[in-house]
Amino acid sequence: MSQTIPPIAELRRATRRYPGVLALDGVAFSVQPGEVRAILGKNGAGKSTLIRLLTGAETPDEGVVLLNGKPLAIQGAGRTREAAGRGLRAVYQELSLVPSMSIAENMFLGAWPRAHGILDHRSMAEATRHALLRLGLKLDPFLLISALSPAAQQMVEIARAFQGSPRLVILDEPTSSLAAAEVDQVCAAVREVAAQGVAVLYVSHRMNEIRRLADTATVLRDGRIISTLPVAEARTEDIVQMMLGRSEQTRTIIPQSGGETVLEVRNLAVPPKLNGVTFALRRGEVLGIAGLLGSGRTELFESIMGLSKPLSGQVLVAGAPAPRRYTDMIQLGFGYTPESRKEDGIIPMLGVDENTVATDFRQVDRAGILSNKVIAEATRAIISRLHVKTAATTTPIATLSGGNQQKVVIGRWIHAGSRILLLDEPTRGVDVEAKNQIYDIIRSLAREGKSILFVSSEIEELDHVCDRVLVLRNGQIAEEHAAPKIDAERLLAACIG
Amino acid sequence: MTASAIAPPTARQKTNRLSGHVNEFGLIAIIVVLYVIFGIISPGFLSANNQVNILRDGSTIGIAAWAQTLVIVAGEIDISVGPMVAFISVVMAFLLKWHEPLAISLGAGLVLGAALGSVAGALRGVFNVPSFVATLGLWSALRGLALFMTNALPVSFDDNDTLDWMGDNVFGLPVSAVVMIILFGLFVFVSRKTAFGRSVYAVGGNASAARLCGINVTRIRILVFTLSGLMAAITAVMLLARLGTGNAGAAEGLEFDVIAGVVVGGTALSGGRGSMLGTLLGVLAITVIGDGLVLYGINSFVQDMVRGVIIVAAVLLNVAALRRSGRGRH
Amino acid sequence: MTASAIAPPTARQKTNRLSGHVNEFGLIAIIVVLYVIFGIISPGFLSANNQVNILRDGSTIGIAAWAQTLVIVAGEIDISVGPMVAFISVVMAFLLKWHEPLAISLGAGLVLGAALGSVAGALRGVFNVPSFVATLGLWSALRGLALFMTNALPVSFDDNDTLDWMGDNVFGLPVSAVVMIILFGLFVFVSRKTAFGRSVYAVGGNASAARLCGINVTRIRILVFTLSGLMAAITAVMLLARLGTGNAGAAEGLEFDVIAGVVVGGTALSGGRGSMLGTLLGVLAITVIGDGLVLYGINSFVQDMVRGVIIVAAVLLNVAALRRSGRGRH
Amino acid sequence: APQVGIGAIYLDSQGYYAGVRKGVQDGAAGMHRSIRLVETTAQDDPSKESAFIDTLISANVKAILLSAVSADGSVHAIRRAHQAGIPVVCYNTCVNDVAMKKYVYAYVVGDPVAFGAKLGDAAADYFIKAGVKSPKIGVVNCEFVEVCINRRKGFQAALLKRVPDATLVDNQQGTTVDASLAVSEKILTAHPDLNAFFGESGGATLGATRAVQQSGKSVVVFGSDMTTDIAHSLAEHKVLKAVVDISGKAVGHLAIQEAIDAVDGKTPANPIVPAAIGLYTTPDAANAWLSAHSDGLP
Ligand SMILES: Nc1ncnc2c1ncn2[C@@H]1O[C@H](COP(=O)(O)OP(=O)(O)OP(=O)(O)O)[C@@H](O)[C@H]1O
Ligand SMILES: Nc1ncnc2c1ncn2[C@@H]1O[C@H](COP(=O)(O)OP(=O)(O)OP(=O)(O)O)[C@@H](O)[C@H]1O
Ligand SMILES: [Mg+2]
Ligand SMILES: [Mg+2]
Repeated sequence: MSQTIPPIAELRRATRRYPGVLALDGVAFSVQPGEVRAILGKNGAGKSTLIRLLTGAETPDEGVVLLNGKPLAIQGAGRTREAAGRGLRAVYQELSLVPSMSIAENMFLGAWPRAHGILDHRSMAEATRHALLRLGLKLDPFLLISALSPAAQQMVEIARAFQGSPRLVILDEPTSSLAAAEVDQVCAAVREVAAQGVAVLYVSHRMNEIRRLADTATVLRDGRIISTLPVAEARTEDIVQMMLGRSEQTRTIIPQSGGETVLEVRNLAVPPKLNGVTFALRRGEVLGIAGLLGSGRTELFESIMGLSKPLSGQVLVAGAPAPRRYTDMIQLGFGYTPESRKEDGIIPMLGVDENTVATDFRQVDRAGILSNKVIAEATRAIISRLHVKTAATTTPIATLSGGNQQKVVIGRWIHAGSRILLLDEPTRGVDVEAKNQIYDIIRSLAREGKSILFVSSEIEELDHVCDRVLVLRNGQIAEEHAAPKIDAERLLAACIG
Repeated sequence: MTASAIAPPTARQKTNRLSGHVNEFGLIAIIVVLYVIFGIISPGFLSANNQVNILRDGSTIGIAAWAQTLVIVAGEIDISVGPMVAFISVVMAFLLKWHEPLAISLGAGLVLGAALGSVAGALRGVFNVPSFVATLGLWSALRGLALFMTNALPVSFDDNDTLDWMGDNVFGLPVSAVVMIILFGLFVFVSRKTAFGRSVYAVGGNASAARLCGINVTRIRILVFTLSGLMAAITAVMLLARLGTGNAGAAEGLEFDVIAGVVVGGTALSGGRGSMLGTLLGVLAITVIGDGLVLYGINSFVQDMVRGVIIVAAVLLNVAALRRSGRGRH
Repeated sequence: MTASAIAPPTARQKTNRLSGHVNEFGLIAIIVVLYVIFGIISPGFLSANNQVNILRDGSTIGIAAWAQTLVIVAGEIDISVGPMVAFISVVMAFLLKWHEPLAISLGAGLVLGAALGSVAGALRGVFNVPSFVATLGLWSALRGLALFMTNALPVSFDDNDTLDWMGDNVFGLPVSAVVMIILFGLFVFVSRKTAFGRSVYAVGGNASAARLCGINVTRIRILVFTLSGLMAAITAVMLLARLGTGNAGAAEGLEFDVIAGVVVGGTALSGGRGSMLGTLLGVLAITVIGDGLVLYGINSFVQDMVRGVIIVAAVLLNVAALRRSGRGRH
Repeated sequence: APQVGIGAIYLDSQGYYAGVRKGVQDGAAGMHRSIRLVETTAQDDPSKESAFIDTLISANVKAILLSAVSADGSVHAIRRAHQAGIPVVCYNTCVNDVAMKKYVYAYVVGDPVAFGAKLGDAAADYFIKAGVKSPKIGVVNCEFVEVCINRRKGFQAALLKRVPDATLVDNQQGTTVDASLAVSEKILTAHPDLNAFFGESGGATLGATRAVQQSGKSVVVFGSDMTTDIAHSLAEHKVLKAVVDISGKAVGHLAIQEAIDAVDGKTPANPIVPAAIGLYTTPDAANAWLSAHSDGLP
C-alpha cells in the first residue's frame, strides 16, 4: 500500500459508547482506494459500530470521521446523505429495505431519479435490471421486496451498494444468508469494482471468503484494533487467535451411529419446490441437509413442523403419523429455529430470560405463578451452557450481538426439553468462536440422545457437525453422505448436480 | 459458476402484480352489492340527486381521508381532524365577519390549518411525542378554543357570492365533490410519483432503513401532519360554504369516520402499506352505507347497529378474499 | 470465556433496573406538580372528599384501562369500551327491572361483556379483521342497540340495597375505587407473573416469533379482548350502581379517555411494551387534570383547551426525561 | 292514496326525542293515511344536519320535521329544503326570525327563555319561602347547544328579578347523567356553601339530584325535562323541588299535524304553534305525570 495516496476513509481516535458498553475505544482506521479490506472480530467486537460511524448512521462520541480527507460535518439526519454524496455505499448487517415497496424503489431509496420532480419509474426499472444482472439476478424490478426470499432480498441490497459510481463500498456480513453460487457472484462484483479503484470494506465470519477477497484485514477485539495485516501472509490460526485473544482448540468430530428412527418423512411434496422427499432421522443423530439456495430446505422444515401444508406425503414420528398442527408438534418434543432470526426468531423488546422461557412457561411457574427466581435460574442454566454473553438475564435481547441472539433462540428449545430439533441456518452471522460453540452444543445434544436436523448454506461447516448429510436437489434427496466421508467439495458438487 | 438460484417463478410474479389490487377489487364488489341492496330497499337511493348527495357527503370525509392515508401509511395517526375542521371554520367565519376579503380569510384558514398540523408533526417528529397523544392534545384544545371563542353560537357573516357558489353545485356536481376528486388525483400523484410520497411509504415501512438511506424522517413526519392540517382546513372551507356560518360544534366525530374510511380501505394502522384508491373505496363504502340506511327509513338507532355490522362484514369479506388470493399471511 | 458469561451485577445493572422505571418516575413527578398547582389554585382540591372523588372518577377509566393496556401491548386496540359499558348497564338494568335476582343480572352482564369481547377477539384473531374495524363495528352496533332498546330513556328498577352499597363508599373509599385497586393488583400479577401475561407481551413484540415458540397467538388475541369486554362489564356494574339506572347514552367517549390513559402512561400503540403501573399513573394524571380544572371553575370550554395542552406537555416532559436517561431511542 | 314520505330529524340521542318520536308516530297513525317516516338524529352537529337534509331532499319526502341545531347555523340547510319545494316544520328549536319567516312553514315551540323563566320563578318561590336571601346556585349545563343557553338566560333573569342577591357560582358542562354526576360532585366540593343546582337538561337534572343524594347535603335541585326517574325524584320531594318540561309527545303530535297540513297545501293561521310548558313543583304533580306517561316516554 502506497502511503502517498490519501486514504478514502479515515477514523481518528474514534470512540463510541452505548449504555454500559464501550463499543469502540479510540480507534484509528483508514482505507485506501482500490483496497479490499476485511474487518474481522468476534460478535460484539465493534465491527458494525465502526461501519456505522463511517456511513454517518451514527456520530462518534469522540474523534472524527473523514471521507476523502474531509471530516463529516453534518450532525443528525443529513449525515448519511453527506457520506453517500461522497461516494459511500453500505450494506448494513440489518436488512435495510422497505418490505412494502418494489425492488426498483428500494434500489434508489431516498434518491429516486426524477424528471421535473416526477419519479421516473422507467429509468429506475431499467437501472435496477442492470444492477441486478451484474450480480446474475433476473428479477422483475416491480416485485415487492416482501415477496422475495431472504436471500434475494440480501442480493438486492448488495446490488444497491454496487450501483452508480461508488468510491467506497461497505459490506457488513453480506453473505450470511447466501449460498455458494451467490457468494461467487458477490465476490466477482467486489473484485471488479476494486479493480476500478473503489475501496471495499468487507465484514464476514467466513474465513475462506476473506482469503478469496481481501488484500488486508483489520482485526477488532473489544472495541480496539488489534492489528491490520496483509491477508495473504497471515495464517488463519494467528488471525483467529487475534480475534479471540487466545488460541482455538483443534476440534475432532466423533461420528456416531444413531439409534432408532424418531422421524420419518415419506414422499413429501410441496410444489413447486419439493416433490417426493423421503428420509429418516435417528435418535442421537445430527442430520445435515445441503442444497442450493431456494432448493426448498426451509419449506421442508415448515411442512414437517405443520407450519405449511404439504400437497402429499407423510411425516411419521416414532412410527405414528405426525399431528398437523405446529403446537402439537411442539408438545411432541419438536423444536424449530427459523432462518431469519430478526423477523421470526427474537422478540426484540423482551429480555433474554423471557425469550428463553417462552417455549415452556410451565417449567418456571409455581402453581401457575411465574417465579422470577426460577426464570432467572433456568435462563442462567441456558446462558452458561451455551456461553451466551449478556449483561444480565433481563437484558433486552435486541441489544445482544447476533451470535448471542442465535444461541438464545436455540437455547429456548433446550429449555423446553425438545428431543428433535430443526435448525434452519443456525450459524448465520455468527463468529468463529460462537460457531464452534454452536457445533459443540449440537454435538452434545446429540450425545444426550437428541436428534437434530441441520440446515446450513455454509457447506464447509456440515462436516464439522453432521453424522450424515442429505443433498436436496430438484426437490428430492439426491445423495447421502455419511461421516467420516463428508467432504465440502463433493457436497457442493452434489448440490449443483 | 452456475446461474443464480434466485430466479423466482414467473407465474408467481404475475399473480403478484394482479393480486396487488385484490383489496380494491373486493371493495368494489362490496360497493356494488351495497348499491344493489339499497337500490331495492331504499326508495330514492338510485336517483341522480342521491348520487350527488353521496358524493357531497363523501367529500366531507374524503378530503381529510386522503391526507390521513399518508399519515397512517407513515405509521402515525391524526385524531384531531374534527375539531381542526370546526376551529378553522370558526376562525374563517370571524375573519369574514370582520369584513376581511374572502381570499384573505380562507387563505389565513389554510395557513392556520397547515401550521397547526405542523405543530402536531413537530411534536411527533422532533420531540418523539406519540402522534396519538400529540393530536389528542390538539383535539381537546381546538374544540375547546372554538367553543370558547364562539360561546357555542354560530358565527355568521355577510353573504358572499363566491362562498355560496362553493357550497353549491357546478355542472350538476357539488363543488366540494369536485374539489375532493381533484385532490384525490393530486394525492394519487403525490403518493406514487413524488419523492415525498414514496418517502412516506419508506418511513412507514421501515423508518430506520429510510433514515440510513438519507431520507429525512423527521421532515417527512412533520409534512404528513402539515398536509393533514391543510386538508382539514380545506374541508373547513367546504363546510363554511355549505353552512354559511362558522360552527364550533360541527364535524363532531369526523376523525372517526375518516380513520374508518382509511382502515376499511385496506390501509394497515401499523404503517407502510395502503393506497389512495383503497381509501376512496373505503370512504365511498362508509358513505353509501350511511346514506342508504337513512333512506331506508328505519329507526336511527337501528341504523347505528346495522352500520356497525355491515362495516365489519365488508372488511371480513375483503380480508377473506385477500387471504384466498394468498397475500394475507398475517 | 468458559464459565458463565453473566457479568457480575455491577453499577450498570443497577442503572438499568432504575432506568427501567424512568417513565413511571416522570409521571409521578408530573402528578406531584399537578397536585401542587391545583392545590394552590383550585378550592377544595386537596380536601379528603375530593381525593375520594378523584379515585371514583379514576375508577371509571381505570378498570377498563387495565385491560386496554394488555390489548395495546398485544398490538391491538379496542375502541368499543364506551358503548360496551352503556349497553351492558342497560341490559343489567332491564334484568333487574324484570325482577331477576341481582347476582343473576350482574352475572349475565359480565358473561355478556366477555362474550362480546371474544367476538371482537375472534374477528381479529381468527378472521384477521383489523381490531380497529372489529371494535368500530361493536362501537356502532352496541350504542345503537342500547339506544334502541331504551328509546334513549334511562331504565330504572326497584331499589336494591346491595347495588346501592356498590355505588357508595366502604371505609371511606368508593367501592368502585376498591374494585379498581383490587383489579389493578390482579392485572399487575397477570401481566407479570403468568404465562398468559408474558405471552401477551411476546405476541405484541413479535407475533411470528411468538407463534414459533409455540404460543397460541390466536388464543392470546381472543383473550385480551375477552378481558377487555369483561372489564367494560365491571365498569358497567359500577356505573349502574352509581347512577341507579341503566343509561344508553352513558360513558360516551370513555374509550378515548381509556386509550389516552394507557398512552399517556407510556404504552406504545405499536405493541410489545407497556406497564400497568404506567397506565395507573396515566389514568391518575388524566383524572387529576379533569378534576382540578373543574374545581378551578373556569369555563368548561377553556378546560378542554387547557386539558389538551397539559396532556401534551406532560407526555413531552416524560419523553424528554426518558430520552435523557438513554432509553427513548424510539 | 300514494304514500307520503315525511322526514324527521331529531336533535340528539336524549330521551326527550323518544317522546317526540312517539308523538310523531302516533300522530301519523291517527291520521288514517299512508305515511312513511324517514328518521335520523343530527347529534347536535350542524354539518350532520345539513347532510341529512340533503339526503331527505333526494329521498323525495313531502315535508321535513326538525329541531334546528342552531339558529343561524341551520339556515342554509333549511333554505335548500325550502328551495326544493319541501316545507319545513321546526319543533323545539328553529332558525332565526328572518330565516324562519322566509323558509319555515311552522314552528312548534315552547320558548326556551320562557321555559327557563318558569323554573326561575319556581326557584324564586322556593328561596323566598325558605328565607334564603342570597342563594348560591351551581349550573349543570348543555350549553354547547343554544337552547340551553337560552334556558339559563331565562332562569337567571326570572330568578334575579325576585331574588336579586342570588348568584350562579359555577356553570359546568354535564349533559348526560354520568357526566353530570361527576361534575356535580366537584361543584359540591368546590362550593361547600352551595344552596341549589339548576339542571339544564334531563341528564343534568338527574345527575345533580343523584350527587346531592349521595353527598347527604341539604342542597336542592331545579331541573328540566321530565322522565320517569325525574318524576320519581320529584315525588320524593327531598332534593328535586321543581321540574319544567315541554312534553315531547305533545310537540311531536303538533309537528306532524303541521307537516301534514303543509303537504295538503294549507296555509297556517300563525306559523308559531305554541307548545305547552309544564311546571311541576309538587309530589302530586309528579305522580300525575307518572300516571299520564305510563310508557315512560316524556
Ligand atoms: N444500539 C445499541 N445499543 C446498545 N448497545 C449496542 C448497540 N449497538 C451495538 N451495541 C453494542 O456494542 C457492541 C459492538 O456491537 P457491534 O454491532 O459493533 O458488533 P459487531 O462486531 O458488528 O458484532 P457482530 O459480529 O455480531 O455483528 C456490542 O457489545 C453491542 O452489544
Ligand atoms: N417469492 C416468494 N414469496 C414469498 N415467500 C417466499 C418467496 N420465496 C421464498 N419465500 C419464502 O422464504 C423462505 C425462504 O426461501 P428461500 O428460497 O430462501 O429458501 P428455500 O426455498 O426454503 O430454500 P433454502 O432454505 O434451501 O434456501 C421460505 O419460507 C419461502 O416460503
Ligand atoms: Mg455486526
Ligand atoms: Mg431457507
